[in-house]
Amino acid sequence: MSGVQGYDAVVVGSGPGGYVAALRLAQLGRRTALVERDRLGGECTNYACIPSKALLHVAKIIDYAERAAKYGLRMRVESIDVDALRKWRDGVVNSLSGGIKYLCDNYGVEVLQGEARLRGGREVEVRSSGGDSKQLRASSVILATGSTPIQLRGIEQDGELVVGSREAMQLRRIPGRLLIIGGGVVGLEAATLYSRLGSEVTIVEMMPQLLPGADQEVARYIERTLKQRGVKIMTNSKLDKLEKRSGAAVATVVTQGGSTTVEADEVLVAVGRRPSSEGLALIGLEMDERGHVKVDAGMRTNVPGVYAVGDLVGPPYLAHKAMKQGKVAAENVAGLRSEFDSLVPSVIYSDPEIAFVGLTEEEARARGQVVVGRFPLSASGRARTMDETEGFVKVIADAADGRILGIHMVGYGVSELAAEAAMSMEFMATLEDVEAVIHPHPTLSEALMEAVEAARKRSVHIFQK
Amino acid sequence: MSGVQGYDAVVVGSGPGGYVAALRLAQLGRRTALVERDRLGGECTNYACIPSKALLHVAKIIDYAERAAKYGLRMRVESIDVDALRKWRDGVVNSLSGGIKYLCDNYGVEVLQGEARLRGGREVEVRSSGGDSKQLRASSVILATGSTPIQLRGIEQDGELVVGSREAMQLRRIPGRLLIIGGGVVGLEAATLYSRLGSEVTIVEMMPQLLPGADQEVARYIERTLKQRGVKIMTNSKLDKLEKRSGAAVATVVTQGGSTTVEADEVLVAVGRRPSSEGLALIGLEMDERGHVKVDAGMRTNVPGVYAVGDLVGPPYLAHKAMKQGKVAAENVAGLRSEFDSLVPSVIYSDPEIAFVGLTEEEARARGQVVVGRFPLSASGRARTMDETEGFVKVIADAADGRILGIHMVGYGVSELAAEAAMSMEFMATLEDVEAVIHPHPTLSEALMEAVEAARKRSVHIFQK
Amino acid sequence: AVPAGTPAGVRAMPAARRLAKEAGIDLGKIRGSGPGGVITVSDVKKAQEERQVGKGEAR
Ligand SMILES: Cc1cc2nc3c(=O)[nH]c(=O)nc-3n(C[C@H](O)[C@H](O)[C@H](O)COP(=O)(O)OP(=O)(O)OC[C@H]3O[C@@H](n4cnc5c(N)ncnc54)[C@H](O)[C@@H]3O)c2cc1C
Ligand SMILES: Cc1cc2nc3c(=O)[nH]c(=O)nc-3n(C[C@H](O)[C@H](O)[C@H](O)COP(=O)(O)OP(=O)(O)OC[C@H]3O[C@@H](n4cnc5c(N)ncnc54)[C@H](O)[C@@H]3O)c2cc1C
Repeated sequence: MSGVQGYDAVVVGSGPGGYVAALRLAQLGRRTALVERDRLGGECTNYACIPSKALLHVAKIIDYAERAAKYGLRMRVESIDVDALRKWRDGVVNSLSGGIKYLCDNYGVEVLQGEARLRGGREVEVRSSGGDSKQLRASSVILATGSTPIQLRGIEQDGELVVGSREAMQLRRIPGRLLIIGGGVVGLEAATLYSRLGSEVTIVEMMPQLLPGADQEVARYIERTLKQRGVKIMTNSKLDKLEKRSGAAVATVVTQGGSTTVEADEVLVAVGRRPSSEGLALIGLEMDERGHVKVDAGMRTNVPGVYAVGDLVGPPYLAHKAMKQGKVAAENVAGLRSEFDSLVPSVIYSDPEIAFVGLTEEEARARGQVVVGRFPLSASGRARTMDETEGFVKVIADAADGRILGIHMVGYGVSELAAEAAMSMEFMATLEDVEAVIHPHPTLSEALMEAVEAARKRSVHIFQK
Repeated sequence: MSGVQGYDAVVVGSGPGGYVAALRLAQLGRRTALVERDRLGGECTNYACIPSKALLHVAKIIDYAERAAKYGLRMRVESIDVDALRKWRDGVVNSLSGGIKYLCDNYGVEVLQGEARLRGGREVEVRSSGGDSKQLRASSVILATGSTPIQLRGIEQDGELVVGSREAMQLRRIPGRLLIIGGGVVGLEAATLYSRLGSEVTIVEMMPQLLPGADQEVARYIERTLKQRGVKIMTNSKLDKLEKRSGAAVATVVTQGGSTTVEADEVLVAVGRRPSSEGLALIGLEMDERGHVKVDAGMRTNVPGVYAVGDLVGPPYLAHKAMKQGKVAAENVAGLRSEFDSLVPSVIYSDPEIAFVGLTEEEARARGQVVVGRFPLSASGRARTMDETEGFVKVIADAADGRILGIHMVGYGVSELAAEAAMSMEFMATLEDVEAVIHPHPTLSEALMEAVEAARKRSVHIFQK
Repeated sequence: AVPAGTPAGVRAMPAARRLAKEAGIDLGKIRGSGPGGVITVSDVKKAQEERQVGKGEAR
């Protein structure tokens, strides 16, 4: 065992929350260590956000190709070389994980490989896989240990027949029939990906709608669209039993009507995640009943000098939320005043994509009088030129003063409209403010402006009485 | 000849300026006639914005396919059926032009087919192609006659060997060698399109940079990228002579070094446009030396009751500018107070795309102390997952107060970031304001936020000393 | 283009600029409640109301 090493700050976990915190600390001149037991970049870069989007991009190219005859392109997808696809995917992941290493090296963040264990407030033990351990001492500790998938009781994940999101996004193979338990973000992205790659996909969701918590109109729209594309969707349904029979899985699903069996060559369990907070109670950290570490707006826990960010501190489980919180924590550690008080937009890379920010229509109506504007992408010139006319943009505003309360979108490319939606709300914009912004033609972003005009009953590109 | 018909307003020209003005007038309860001699939707919908983007989308699919082997997709473009492509293109154009007809019918705008001639302030004669004519009288007239391409002196456009943008975007054929005179927006989009379709493309531009007037760094970047893709680019060069020799064109181009000849199977003349204002002086309209009708912020000309909008009133020649001006004119005609005072973002659908708003770096530096932040798309996770890492986002801000002065972008998908860029400037945002907006991960829009952070020397995703 | 007519150093949202111009209110005299002190349309409305109240009291 080597001697105790001192730092201004030790960051535990190198996902978007942790690596961003460490880099910001170094930018602010703090001597910083970043501890990671697995790969730099955390869940997001290595197993989640990035590989899923890389694979979905390729899946989209297959879609373009399959529709290309319509445009006079005689083109065929002769085969999919899963090994080559996985290799490209790996290249993308490795280059981004390597990029984080490059940034740490250049900014002077010390990266320590190993499992961190907190021993009292600001002492951290790091145990490498080789077995040797290091003691670190720091004025401040930022915890960014992220989350892990929730396992279904009684359902063993063998990583072969029954898998989690990591295996699904590793693309070990393309199963003939894929059963997805859980119709949330991960389930929808996996359904989009594997159905494009040729799998027969079934989604089983316990709640009455896909994406529980999302705007109902959006959820219904994506359900209908996925069904049209051949994805089977069972809402109000629950996996009751999973048996293995000659290499296949036989699932018993309890629906409202009764009970059915679904056979599958692979089962993806995507029923949510929980915070990786085991052992943290030992140092006296306060947590909520689901195990999230409690923090204030400055990302401070109840233990002085200990901060926490990212999935660990609660929903939404999103990378950009973790990054922002990482910056806030780092700035506070460095003695600046910083608070986490921004709106968090959501983005889902199903096809069509989904993006939203602010209140759902249901939430907004429950709070008071609202006006709602909708613009269908079938009326968008840009969408037509790309043959991507599914979906809509919906804007919800306060009926009294026009303040925008929520923006909900389904459609090709709406992920890139989410930042503008978030900006409008962050600026407390009214409908009139957004209408004043000239949106270039032809772009999908015009649909956001048109929905804003529609809420004022003055979109000229749809007929409104 | 029928009797005189009376309207609250007559709109001349049904491009984005005119049809939007007419629809807004009808929304405001005004009895409105819209006169068009050609197709509803004007240049933009029928011959410019829309067909070019539809064709460019298909060209992009070819690009995806050609690179797909890298991702394990064995796919081949066996052939391009130009007739089928043109037919699809026509379908897109017709559906959008038809959509404008639908909107006019439903909102109660009377569409009159024919050539309008102003006879005194508010009397308009409409002569149909059949030869019969109608007299209209209106309280107000909105002129939206658009623009026409500038012809090169001494170069005859036969529509076969030597063509303009309309023919180019009709895609009559894919020439083996295409010579483009003019490296502006139309030239760059045509170069992107035809080089993807297989033509050998040469651009001749008189000025020292492509896209004269655009930010130099952006212009240099797109020049380099197009060259890497095999497009020949001659700047500081002028077409001197064009001869036809056995079905091909032989162009003599005077460069700084001397004189060269370029052979081509088609020559596209894209050297700019001029306002369609012939005959308007007759009714006493004031114009600038280039023939643009002079207007105030309410789009009023010097002749009472006569308004003008769109390309007719001057640059930038952009559809969204025309639309906004159309709304402003209509609102003023209807007695509301409305002014055209918004920033106009530019979008160019080359590959990579270009988008910008506000001052160029050169303009901003000439006015005072600025800070500049740049973020390369090679450092964007989203760009990596799409294998589209060319380009950058550049943000220019006032050094004193952080107010954003200009945003310039080159890269895949940046057209959809332009609205956010415009919004930030329209909302008078500082760097700090934009940084406070959470940009979802992984999206290209993050690059805009990172460039903003870079201007403050605190992007964590690039190394800044 | 943006803030022609807006006093130097003053930042205001588009709807706020329009209303201030129509109502003849000097944006330089309003404190903004938006991010970083940006003046929102409700700030201008409030100033408008205060001005009316002020006038009433003066009478
Ligand atoms: C399939 C999938 C797709 C997703 N796609 C998106 C998306 O597109 N956009 C988006 O915003 N979000 C997405 N998410 C969510 C996103 O991945 C998380 O919100 C994000 O990773 C949370 O970041 P974090 O920093 O809190 O933790 P994580 O990324 O979970 O990183 C935590 C890190 O801490 C390490 N660690 C934990 N304990 C210790 C310890 N004791 N010692 C050392 N190291 C430790 C772990 O090894 C891990 O690397 C997706 C999630 C999944 C599952
Ligand atoms: C190849 C190309 C691509 C372009 N791409 C884009 C783009 O992607 N985005 C963008 O913003 N801009 C683009 N533009 C520019 C855009 O087309 C123009 O800015 C826009 O069309 C101007 O609109 P307007 O309403 O002023 O006039 P126009 O669209 O030019 O319409 C004028 C109409 O008036 C009619 N007219 C004229 N005189 C009379 C008369 N006397 N009687 C009856 N009718 C009359 C004409 O027939 C015409 O239909 C592009 C231009 C070109 C050439």
